Amino acid sequence: MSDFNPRIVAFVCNWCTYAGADLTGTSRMKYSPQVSIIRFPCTGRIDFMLLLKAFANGADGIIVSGCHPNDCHYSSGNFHARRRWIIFRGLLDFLGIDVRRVQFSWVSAAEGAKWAQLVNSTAESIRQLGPFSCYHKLRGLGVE
Amino acid sequence: MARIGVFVCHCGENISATVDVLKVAAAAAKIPGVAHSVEYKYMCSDPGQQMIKNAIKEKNLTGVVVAACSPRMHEPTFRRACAEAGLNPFLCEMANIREHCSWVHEKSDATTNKAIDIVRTLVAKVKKNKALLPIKVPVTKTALVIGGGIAGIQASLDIANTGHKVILVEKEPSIGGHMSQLSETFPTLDCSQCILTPRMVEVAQHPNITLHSYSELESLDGFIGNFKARIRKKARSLDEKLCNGCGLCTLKCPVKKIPSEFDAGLGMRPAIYVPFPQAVPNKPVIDRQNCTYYLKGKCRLCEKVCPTQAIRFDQEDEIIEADVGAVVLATGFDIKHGDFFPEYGYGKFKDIIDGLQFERLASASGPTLGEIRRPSDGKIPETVVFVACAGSRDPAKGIEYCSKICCMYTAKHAMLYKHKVHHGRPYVFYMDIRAGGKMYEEFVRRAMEEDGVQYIRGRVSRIYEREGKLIVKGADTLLGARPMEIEADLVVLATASVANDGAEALAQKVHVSYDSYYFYSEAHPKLRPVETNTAGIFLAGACQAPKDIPEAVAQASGAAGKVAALFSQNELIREPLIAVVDRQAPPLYSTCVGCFLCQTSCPYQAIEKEEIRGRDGQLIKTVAKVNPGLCQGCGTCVALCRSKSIDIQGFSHEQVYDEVLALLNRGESDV
Amino acid sequence: MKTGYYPGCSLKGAGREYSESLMAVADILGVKLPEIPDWNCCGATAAHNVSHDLSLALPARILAAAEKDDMDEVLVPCSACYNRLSVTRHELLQDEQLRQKISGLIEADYRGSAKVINIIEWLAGISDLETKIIAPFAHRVACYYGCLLVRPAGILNFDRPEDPQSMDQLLKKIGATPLDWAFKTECCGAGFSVSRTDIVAKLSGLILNDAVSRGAEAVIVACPMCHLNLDLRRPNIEKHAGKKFDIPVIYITQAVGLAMGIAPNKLGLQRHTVPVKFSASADRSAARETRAQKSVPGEK
Amino acid sequence: MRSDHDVQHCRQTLADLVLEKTGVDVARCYQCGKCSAGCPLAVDMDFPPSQIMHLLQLSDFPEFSELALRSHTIWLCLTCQVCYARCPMELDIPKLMDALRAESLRLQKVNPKARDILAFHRAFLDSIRYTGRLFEMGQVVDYKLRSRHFLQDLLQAPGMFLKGKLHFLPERIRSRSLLGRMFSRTLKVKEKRP
Repeated sequence: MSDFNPRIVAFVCNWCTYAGADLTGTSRMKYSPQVSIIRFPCTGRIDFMLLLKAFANGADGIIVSGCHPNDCHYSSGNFHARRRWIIFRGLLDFLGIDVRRVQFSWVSAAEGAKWAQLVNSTAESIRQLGPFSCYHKLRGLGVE
Repeated sequence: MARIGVFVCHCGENISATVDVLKVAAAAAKIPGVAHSVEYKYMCSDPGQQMIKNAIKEKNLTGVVVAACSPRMHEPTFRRACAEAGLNPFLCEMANIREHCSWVHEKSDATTNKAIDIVRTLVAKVKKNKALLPIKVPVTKTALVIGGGIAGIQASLDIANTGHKVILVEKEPSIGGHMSQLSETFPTLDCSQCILTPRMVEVAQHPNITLHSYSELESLDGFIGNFKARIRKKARSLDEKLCNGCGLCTLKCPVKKIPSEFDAGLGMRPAIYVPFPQAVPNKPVIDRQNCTYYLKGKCRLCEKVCPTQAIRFDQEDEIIEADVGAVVLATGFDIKHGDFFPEYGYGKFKDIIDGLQFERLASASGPTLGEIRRPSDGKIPETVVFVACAGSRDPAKGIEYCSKICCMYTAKHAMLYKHKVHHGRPYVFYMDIRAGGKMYEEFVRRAMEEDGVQYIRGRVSRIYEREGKLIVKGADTLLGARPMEIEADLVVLATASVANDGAEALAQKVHVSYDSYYFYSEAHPKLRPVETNTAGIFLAGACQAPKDIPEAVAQASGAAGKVAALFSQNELIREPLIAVVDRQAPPLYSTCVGCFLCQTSCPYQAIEKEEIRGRDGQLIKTVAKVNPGLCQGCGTCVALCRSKSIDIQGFSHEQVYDEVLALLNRGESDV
Repeated sequence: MKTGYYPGCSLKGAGREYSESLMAVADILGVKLPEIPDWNCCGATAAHNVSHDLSLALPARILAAAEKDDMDEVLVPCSACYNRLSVTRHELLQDEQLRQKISGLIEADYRGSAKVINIIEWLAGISDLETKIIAPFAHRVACYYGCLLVRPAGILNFDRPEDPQSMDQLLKKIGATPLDWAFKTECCGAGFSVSRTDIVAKLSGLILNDAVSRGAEAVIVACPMCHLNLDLRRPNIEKHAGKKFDIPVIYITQAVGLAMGIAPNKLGLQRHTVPVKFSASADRSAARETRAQKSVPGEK
Repeated sequence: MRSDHDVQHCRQTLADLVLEKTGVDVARCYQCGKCSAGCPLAVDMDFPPSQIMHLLQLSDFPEFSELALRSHTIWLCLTCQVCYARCPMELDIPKLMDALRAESLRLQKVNPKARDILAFHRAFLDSIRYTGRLFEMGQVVDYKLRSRHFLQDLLQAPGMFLKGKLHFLPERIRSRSLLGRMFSRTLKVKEKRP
């Protein structure tokens, strides 16, 4: 399993976590390159179908991260995201996706270190879980 | 067919040190739809930007991806460059291969491949970008100021002096607020009325200010630049145009024993009254709860004596509608009253009064004409105990915060008392003295050193009455917390400053957020102290938190500045990254089914109902419509929409789905 | 609805007239007050001064016994006992672990079903009390609540800790004129009546002084400890204060008893150190007078 | 509220102990002095309540926790609850005093001035321990033996007796053995008599 490099997609909000990840960069902290970021205005915008899409297209793990509760740039978007996530978790289970493959978190614009740590710990736990091959088989079957 | 240009930046060594930029540029060139791909040392430099501009023209590109630093850094720069080359700025995206790649990973193929992934992702996105035009919203250049205290007055005058119209709404019969009740003001001890009343008159006479006193906001709809306000003008029972303010009616009114609000209950007023002599407007109002005519159906004495026949018993409330572009909330504060201090007997013993009552006692225009006489028997008190933090910093009483103004006005009260009663003995029980402010500490020192005010460091445990004296049981924590008793003739409690009764209701009317104490919340505690979370609504004075006069005035001028800035252009120009509801040709019109789930999720009340009607005018369907003036582009509605009928420009379904696919599906572009 | 009775040690000894008067009143009201079988001392101040667990175990055992005898509520006239029992019930219902621990100590499962009520709650709960009043207790009285009846308010939530009113209301019912005075809830020295008589003399002196200076004819108490300190300790008080106080200290049940026309000796008034001059008969006339001129100073 | 982190990283102070036993967090006390101002016995105390609180706040200095444990105050406290009723921070000082008394006993640091008070409490408890109820006569005698105040109250005793307030024989309850067990389980620690 050691040579396995998981592909992890991070769905982050523009105001807190994206800025936080920028800070990780400006403070030159290193983290595992398996994670790529996709930018959204707010976690409230993140449509969880996207997560399934990502899995179906070869993602082994996913990070969803936004502003801390009550810090949302749009005052309540992250609460909607959190509520939706709670429901979505049940759906994941139903779809046979190990909930541990999705990491939901809050990273503020000031938490560059937390971002690095989040990425590394997620990468590590996904490495433990191994490649999400069963779902990758869906690719090209028209289900994505 | 898309013709995308990719511009890879070395950022000096910042990117090229760990990412093989040549490889990235080469790989990008192979991505379907990429018509041009180059790398350069400094893309953000003039030659770099020129490079992009030329490419746009020569290769007539339909989209640009700059693979460099974070969009939070240079997106505006490159979008401007594109615009200058005639490409719609919203067709330019940035691939962040510095903060999110070169800086956080070691030099390796993996790092370079990640950079390529990022570029591919953004290329996929930009292919689906649409040319967008900035949103323009017209601005109604009239401001609504709610609250006619010193903050409201200052804001109104400042806005009016920039040449814009102001509507000032005050719920009391006169403007002036709490400041008009004060005797002197710290730290200068100049008379409150002397500095305030000229401002009040200025408001009354200013050509740009329309004053609605004895009025309240009924409702507020609309959005920044385009609010619609409905104002309830409460019935004064008086024709203001006819009334010349002679005051004969107030003299003749048979009902005389009503506790005066202005004198904090220490003085009396008639049923038809002007709150105080310098009131603006100087027109009486009939207090219908206490007027004999309204209670018993006869009297009408005021009507008989009125030389101009201005009394109107049958007058009704009037609703005034006004279009305004901005709102300033300046509703001020109140102090805590009532039976919340049983151990002090506040509200039980006549000679235990609060700060505002002391102001009236000390005021030359007050019920005692400025002589300090205690309410119970009118005697001049020989010993006065002032209790600071009466309710403030007291979780047990439900108020954890510091009321901020008490330390200063208590020192002032003790001083004024000493100035008026030279042989008097003023004692102040305090916990800490918070005198941060220009000349404030000096002022408190003066009270101690020059006026001999005795400060005792400790909180009073109990006050009870014995043979006409008030026994104050305290302790001095600087003397081993030794308990002590003072036989006082008068006790003044610096009761906590709290938000006004109506604060919550008003906040809900105008959709601004407030804290657990009903003080209004600023948009950012440090950087946006006068804005609220609702665009176009600003804060001034103690409705946001306890404040003294200088602070309230400063914030009022700040709010006025914000309003002036808003009114400086005819149209508001905003980034078009907002939600839009799908529209189709008849007979479908829209895929929206009108469930309005989006409406429930929108934090900005930006989603409206639109009725689609046929030529015959009969309703075909009701669908959602986004108000471009209000939408801030968070996209919560987008993720929530069941029929995917609402989408957000700049982060559309097409764009983000393609990003995901592109990121995960390495094509032949991979190395 | 079964109401049990917990007299507590004092009401069997130094405060026996409290119990006697209560019983006399209960007779007239036709209420039965069965004692909790084989009850023990609540531990009073001594226990919680020495061991927290013991201070909980002793009352817990009492309440458990009451529950075993399926009593729905327990009348506890002594404020000290009332306080200990209430606090124990509160603490054990708050903390399951503690409840089990203490249940172990008392070798019985304490559930907390039996409610603890004080004398004022009990009297106020009696609907036809007024109808039994034949000789209104027409005197100006200072109702002395002491500490333990109202504090800690959070746990007892019976009356507000500052300037409480419940006893005053009750005294109004029986024809008395409660005065507004300052020492309603000041401490009398409580558990120090034997060990630190000097302190008791000082504190109790202040209380009597305020009551007398406001023209009270009697101090009404609901606690044998307060009574002990204010009545039995009168010589010490007077010695300490350097002046005489002849104001009597009467249990609330004695006042009610007198108003019901019960003979003073049946209410144990003869047991007081400070002689009590009121008697049911004398009151009848006094009552008439006050009905005639109905404005007594201090009346609200 | 002091965080667990702090507690585990520094050795347990008296303040930590109080927090653990009573849930009263002395860090919340901001020394307003309202408790001392209202305490009926503050004048008789070596440290009024607010100062006890401050001693605890500084109790990682051994000399200060020592002062608190050896103070006369903790034994003078009447548990009249005035401090608690009026504390703006709603700190249960009486409960805290109980905890300090227990600790003071355990470490045998009882203030000599508290001798009589403690003697009385012991006499009281012993009386219940063996009879189940308070036997005032017996207790008073026992107390006098411990405190050696033989003459105090002699004037009152006969009067009380005549008024039928003192009995010469104690009431005994049936479940005395249980009480005996309850006592021995809760009062394990053997302290020297003051």
